[in-house]
Amino acid sequence: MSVAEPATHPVESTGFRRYLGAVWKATGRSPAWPLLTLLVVFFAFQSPFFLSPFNISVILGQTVLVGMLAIGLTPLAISGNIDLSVGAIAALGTCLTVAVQPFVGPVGAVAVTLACSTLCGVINGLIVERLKLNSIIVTIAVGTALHGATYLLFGVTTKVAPDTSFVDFGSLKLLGLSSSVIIFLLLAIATSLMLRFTVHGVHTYAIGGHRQAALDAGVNVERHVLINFAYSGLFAGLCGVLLVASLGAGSPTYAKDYELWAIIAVVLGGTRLAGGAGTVAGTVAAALSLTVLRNGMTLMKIDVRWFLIALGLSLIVALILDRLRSGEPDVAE
Amino acid sequence: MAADANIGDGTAPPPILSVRGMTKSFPGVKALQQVDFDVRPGEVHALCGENGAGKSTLMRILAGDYRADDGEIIFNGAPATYRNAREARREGILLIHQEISLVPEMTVAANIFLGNLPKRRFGLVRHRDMVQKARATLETAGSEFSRIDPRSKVSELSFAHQQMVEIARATAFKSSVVIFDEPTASLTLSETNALFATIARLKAQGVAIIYISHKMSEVFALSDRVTVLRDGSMRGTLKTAETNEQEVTRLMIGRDIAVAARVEARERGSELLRVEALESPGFVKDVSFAVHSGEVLGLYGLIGAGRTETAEVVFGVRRRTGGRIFWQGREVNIRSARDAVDLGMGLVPEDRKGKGLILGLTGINNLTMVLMRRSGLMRLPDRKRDMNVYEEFKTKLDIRAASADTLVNTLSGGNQQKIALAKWLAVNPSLLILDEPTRGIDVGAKAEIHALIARLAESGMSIILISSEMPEILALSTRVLTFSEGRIVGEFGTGEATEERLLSTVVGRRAAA
Amino acid sequence: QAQDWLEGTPKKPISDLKIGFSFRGGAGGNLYVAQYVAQLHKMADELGIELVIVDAEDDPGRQTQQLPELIAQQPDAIVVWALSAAGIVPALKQASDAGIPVVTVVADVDPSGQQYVKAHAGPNDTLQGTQAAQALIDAMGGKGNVVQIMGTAGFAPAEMRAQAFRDVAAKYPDIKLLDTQVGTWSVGTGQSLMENFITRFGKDIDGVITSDGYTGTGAYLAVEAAEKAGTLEPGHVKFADPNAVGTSYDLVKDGKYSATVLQLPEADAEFSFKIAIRVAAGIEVPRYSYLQTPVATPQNYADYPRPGL
Amino acid sequence: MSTDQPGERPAAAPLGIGAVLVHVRQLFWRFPVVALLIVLICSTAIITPQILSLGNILLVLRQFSALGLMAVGVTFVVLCGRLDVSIGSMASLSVVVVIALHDAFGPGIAILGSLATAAICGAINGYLVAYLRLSSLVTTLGMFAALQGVANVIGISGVQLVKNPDASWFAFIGRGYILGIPFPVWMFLTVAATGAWVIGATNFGRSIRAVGGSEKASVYSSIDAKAIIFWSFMISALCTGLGGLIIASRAMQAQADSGVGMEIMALSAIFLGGTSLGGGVGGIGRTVIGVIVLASVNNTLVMVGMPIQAQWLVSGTVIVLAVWLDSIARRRRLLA
Ligand SMILES: Nc1ncnc2c1ncn2[C@@H]1O[C@H](COP(=O)(O)OP(=O)(O)OP(=O)(O)O)[C@@H](O)[C@H]1O
Ligand SMILES: Nc1ncnc2c1ncn2[C@@H]1O[C@H](COP(=O)(O)OP(=O)(O)OP(=O)(O)O)[C@@H](O)[C@H]1O
Ligand SMILES: [Mg+2]
Ligand SMILES: [Mg+2]
Repeated sequence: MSVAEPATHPVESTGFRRYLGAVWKATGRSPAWPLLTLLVVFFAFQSPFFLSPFNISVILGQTVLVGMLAIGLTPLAISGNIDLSVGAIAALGTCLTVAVQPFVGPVGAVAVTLACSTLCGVINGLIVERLKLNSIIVTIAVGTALHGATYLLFGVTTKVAPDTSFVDFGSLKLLGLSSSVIIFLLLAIATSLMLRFTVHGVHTYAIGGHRQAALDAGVNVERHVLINFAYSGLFAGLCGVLLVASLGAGSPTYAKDYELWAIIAVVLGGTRLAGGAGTVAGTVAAALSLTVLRNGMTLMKIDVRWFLIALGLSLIVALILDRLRSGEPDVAE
Repeated sequence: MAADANIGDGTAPPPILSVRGMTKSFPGVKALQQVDFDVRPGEVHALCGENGAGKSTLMRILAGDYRADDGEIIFNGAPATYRNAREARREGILLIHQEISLVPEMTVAANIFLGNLPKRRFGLVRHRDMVQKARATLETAGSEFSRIDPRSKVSELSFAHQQMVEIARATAFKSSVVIFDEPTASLTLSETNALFATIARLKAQGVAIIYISHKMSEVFALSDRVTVLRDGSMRGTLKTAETNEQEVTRLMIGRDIAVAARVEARERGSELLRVEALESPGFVKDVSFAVHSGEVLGLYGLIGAGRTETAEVVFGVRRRTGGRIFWQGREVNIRSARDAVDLGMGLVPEDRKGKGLILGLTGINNLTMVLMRRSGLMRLPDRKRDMNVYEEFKTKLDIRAASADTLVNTLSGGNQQKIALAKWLAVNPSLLILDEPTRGIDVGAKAEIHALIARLAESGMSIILISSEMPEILALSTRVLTFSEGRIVGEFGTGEATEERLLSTVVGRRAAA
Repeated sequence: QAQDWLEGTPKKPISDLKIGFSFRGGAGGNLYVAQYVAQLHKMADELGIELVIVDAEDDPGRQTQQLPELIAQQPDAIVVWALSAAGIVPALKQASDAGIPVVTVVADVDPSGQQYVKAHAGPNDTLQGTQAAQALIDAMGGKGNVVQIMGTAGFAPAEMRAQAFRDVAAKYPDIKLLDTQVGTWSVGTGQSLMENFITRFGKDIDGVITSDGYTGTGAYLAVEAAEKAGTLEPGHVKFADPNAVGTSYDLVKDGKYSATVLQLPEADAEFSFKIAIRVAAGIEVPRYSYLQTPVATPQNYADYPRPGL
Repeated sequence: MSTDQPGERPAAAPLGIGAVLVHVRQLFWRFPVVALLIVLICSTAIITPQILSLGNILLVLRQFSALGLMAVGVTFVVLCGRLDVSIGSMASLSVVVVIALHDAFGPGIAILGSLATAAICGAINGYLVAYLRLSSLVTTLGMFAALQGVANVIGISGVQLVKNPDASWFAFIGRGYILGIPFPVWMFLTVAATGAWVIGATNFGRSIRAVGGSEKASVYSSIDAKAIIFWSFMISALCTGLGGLIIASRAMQAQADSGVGMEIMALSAIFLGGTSLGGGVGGIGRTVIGVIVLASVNNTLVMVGMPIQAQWLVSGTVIVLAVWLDSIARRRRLLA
């Protein structure tokens, strides 16, 4: 009933609740963890094959692409912005990687791609911050424009990578995990550390939490937001490169709707739309639960038509669990 | 208190920061016109003026928040080069804002050092150092401050404690000019003294201090010089030692203020509200009291006493875990502010920014917000009636706003408070709960509001007055309850209540606890 | 019962076969895909074949990463309905490295991947495009202005069918392609794009070629409305599409629509799956087998079933 | 407009021209987005004059009336400081439902059924967001997935088309005309007008802005914030239902992906109009402008026969430009 429950009182908590609270903190305050746990337990009982090392590596492998975008988006979202153009940037990335490889070689191609995608991020950031515009509409529009530009630059037909160096790299395996999975995990950890332990990270939380306060405190808001936009652009580029590593080709049609899945992962991961709260761990857990759900249903031979419904319901159930545990929020969003 | 007033007289070092012909206007308002102002190292320069006089604006210009339309800032003898708050800060000019400006979801420590976090190579933050430094800062700031845990989230702190964190920032940085914009608005005696000690320390270090307050006692206790603004233009700068409250007040509002209103004792009317054994998780424990029609029940207490919470529970906006509420003898179950309003209660909350006003809306919209409930949701709002209501209170409370349709967040702090008050007076409830009603209101307006409260009481309205200002409580209450740690620790009828007695109950209690 | 269509002796009983199927997905929205997959299930059940399906949900990236799931289960053959002709190649390589024969269906793969593919079976988009183009141009008497509405941008079938029309039209000097716009395989967009064409070219339009029956139906609805409104003269504009759906078939039946090429999901699925089974059973099959796609015209429509699309 | 056809301007005294220019500039800064639109249209009209024909204008309005309806509905939610991204799937669902019911139960029941479906979805959204206080973005994302799933299931298994469209009056909704103006356009404009009135003139509208501005403060002011939020989601859903009816009745058959992407377009229209998340500025009028701009940009580019990829490039750029101009204009107005 009372919305006005201010966080002034650490609510009297019984032993068990406090225990739950501790577990909670450990999981980075994200609804994704309970969901992930539930799904894993459920499917583990449903299919013996589910927890096999192979299947786990498959799940990880399928998490990487969208997961990469989601990680890149997390700092940006925490600082109170959103980038819906990452899918388009990734698609552009695949085309670039393939197109420039003949001239600058594989490594050069990656460098060029990452540079360009970062630039796209910076452009988004400049438009949003300098012109003080709503990031949702701006990045939707920029995404549309980029998508068109990619088609015009590289044509509709899929470009095959001239040699297989990317694919070879993609299929490289270290301790049972494919190279892209390892890169993904490393970058996730790096991002999480960045958010927790660097000045940029702390300022990112501050900006999302109370922009004016950050300004008053003399934080260079514009710069930090710009960095976060660049960061999400960079990761979109990485996603593009990894796509090429698994597809051996580039096309404007790749990474379609990835931004949507990435956003789902970010918010399900516990990052607040308004900014100021969120963790990479949560994002990763959320991205994982999306793949686990899909993979598990495939293993159970459930008609894929039910996947969307299951996904939607589990999203909402996760939120409700979250609410039951953490009680009514002081601010809704 | 503040034994070290009037230091730094006599030998006057050159001003470290000064402005000439400062002019600034906002849509519809000339906030500043041709203002000259300066402050010297090691001096406390007080700035006085009515609500909307332009004090905060001037300070925000000094701190780089706003750009002046005209006029120059001279810092360290040269025209100032900083272009925004960040650069000003780097130059050593620090503004402690009137409205709390902290990041709720971050720790006290992080908030204190936000803007220049202690870091090592690769831009890594020294979290442990930060917490230690923060604790040190708070401890040097005084015992009251040191009760705040640097690792706790700001959102978990009381309004008052948040204000104190804001203040603690002043000592955390190496600054040459520190500006306090109404720092004591939500502080009670003890914290105020802690603040004064802090200011004295800064002053001793040769820091130049600009101090904005509506409390004359503070101005005269602290400052070496006083500058008075009125409607955005200078009314003069005086040596504090050579002037007195009357003179300053006259400069501020152009007349002497009405003699402080008093609510005279009279036999109470019938019982209106009675609460029994009220409980709310955290800070309201077994609270029972009754309010009779036409009486002003004062609630006095130290920070975290739980008065605000008690009020919120009664008003139905905070969870009630125990106790019963009776309205005109009948037991009622108040589940939301709507229930309370329908019974005829009103609450002017302590936290005007968060709970009292909708900053993004216009003054008239805010003022008629509760009136709206009287007519149905699908009813067309009656602009003409609203306008009349607005005009009525604009004159009654002397609200200074460019127009009825100016956004509230562009109003000066005091004028915001007046709107928050008017919004409830407009529905003329039979019980009005006022939580720190004169916070941030200038002396003139304060006198008017006191008079108004008195009038309302005369007219038979019951009032619960929560205030941390002893004089206010003593002058206006027909009965006083003292709170401590969420409990009622004392009751005083008219005449019985004196400063010493009230304090002894609350302080004695705290010492015991 | 004897399966004479095997044209050979299986290396092991059909009912012991295990076949993996990786398809483009979209079974959610897309009826063709849905009915295709349903048919596979039906046949698999009848023949007692174990069918393992992974669904790429319109995402080439996912499809490549799903193939290992199939490979790991060691089927006798893997059937691939590729989303990206080139993007699927590395995955196909993995399959053939694992010694599992691959049969591509519906969409052929990039030349760079041919060496990993045992057989391709399915409709021939270029052929169907040509059939439709020919039918339309004949109906127009070999001359006139045509507007073209393609399927979703960047999808191979859409591109191939559109190209096929241009190639045929090139042979007819009096056929002029006024403009091409890109739709989304849907009645709605077909309708709106056609409305735009009508406002733009008005009576100049003599024929409409689309990438499929949905878009075609939409285009027809727009024209019909314009005819009612008097903007166009009734019955003048001719229609044909390379991929029939129920409604375009009905239009043919009512003589309002010149031709629609019958690419029926059930037939397609059955045809291709039989090839796949033969491959799985170790029976030699031709490298390419194309599904017969008859052209339904107002004269002969009755010979063919109405598409369930 | 005189900027666009300088030829038409009568040769006047320099002072006169100066005055005109000043006037034009003022006009431009009052409605910069509209001005931008006019420039765009007029310049393309040189290539394709038909763009300015009444027929085409009505055509554009009709093609985008479904989107317009939905955008108007979502505006309520956005003004409450929430988001609703489930409307695309919701539209797909109501299309599928109305067609599936049509032949069996007749148009009336079908329409009611479809609107009821939408209402239920809206109630679920509203309940979850307002009363369980879940994040609106995640909640409606969940509904977005779930509803599309349901639409697919029904769409695949259910009836996909109306046997003889011309026999049913349901066709009128999408194809009919009143006074030479398409019925969908009437629906759009009526709903938009009503919406504008509710937002602008009623206490409900004021409460929405209040809740958007500060939920806590509005609760302290005895506004039933939860109910307000709940009902704005209901409104958004019902408008979406109406939009679905139009889409269905245009084609008289059901494709389960009919609504895909419309949530993004609706949000684009809203933000393009200049409405900001959380009340403050904005309203239905701005949304209508946003929709019209989106619509005409799209139409114009198609009409000049631009390939779709180029259309994307251009429309994306134009939108950024429009949003930028609008924000500048608003700042200027604040200072004026
Ligand atoms: N951002 C703004 N936009 C428009 N008007 C403003 C803005 N900030 C201040 N004003 C106006 O300028 C005048 C001075 O405001 P200011 O906050 O400086 O008053 P003040 O002296 O601080 O009053 P108080 O003692 O109540 O804080 C007021 O009329 C206020 O309405
Ligand atoms: N030392 C403290 N540690 C943590 N929280 C505190 C402390 N002191 C106060 N609070 C919180 O702040 C809440 C309200 O602070 P505030 O100063 O408004 O108290 P209050 O009861 O409103 O006092 P007042 O009596 O001044 O209204 C308290 O009820 C409590 O929840
Ligand atoms: Mg002020
Ligand atoms: Mg209080």
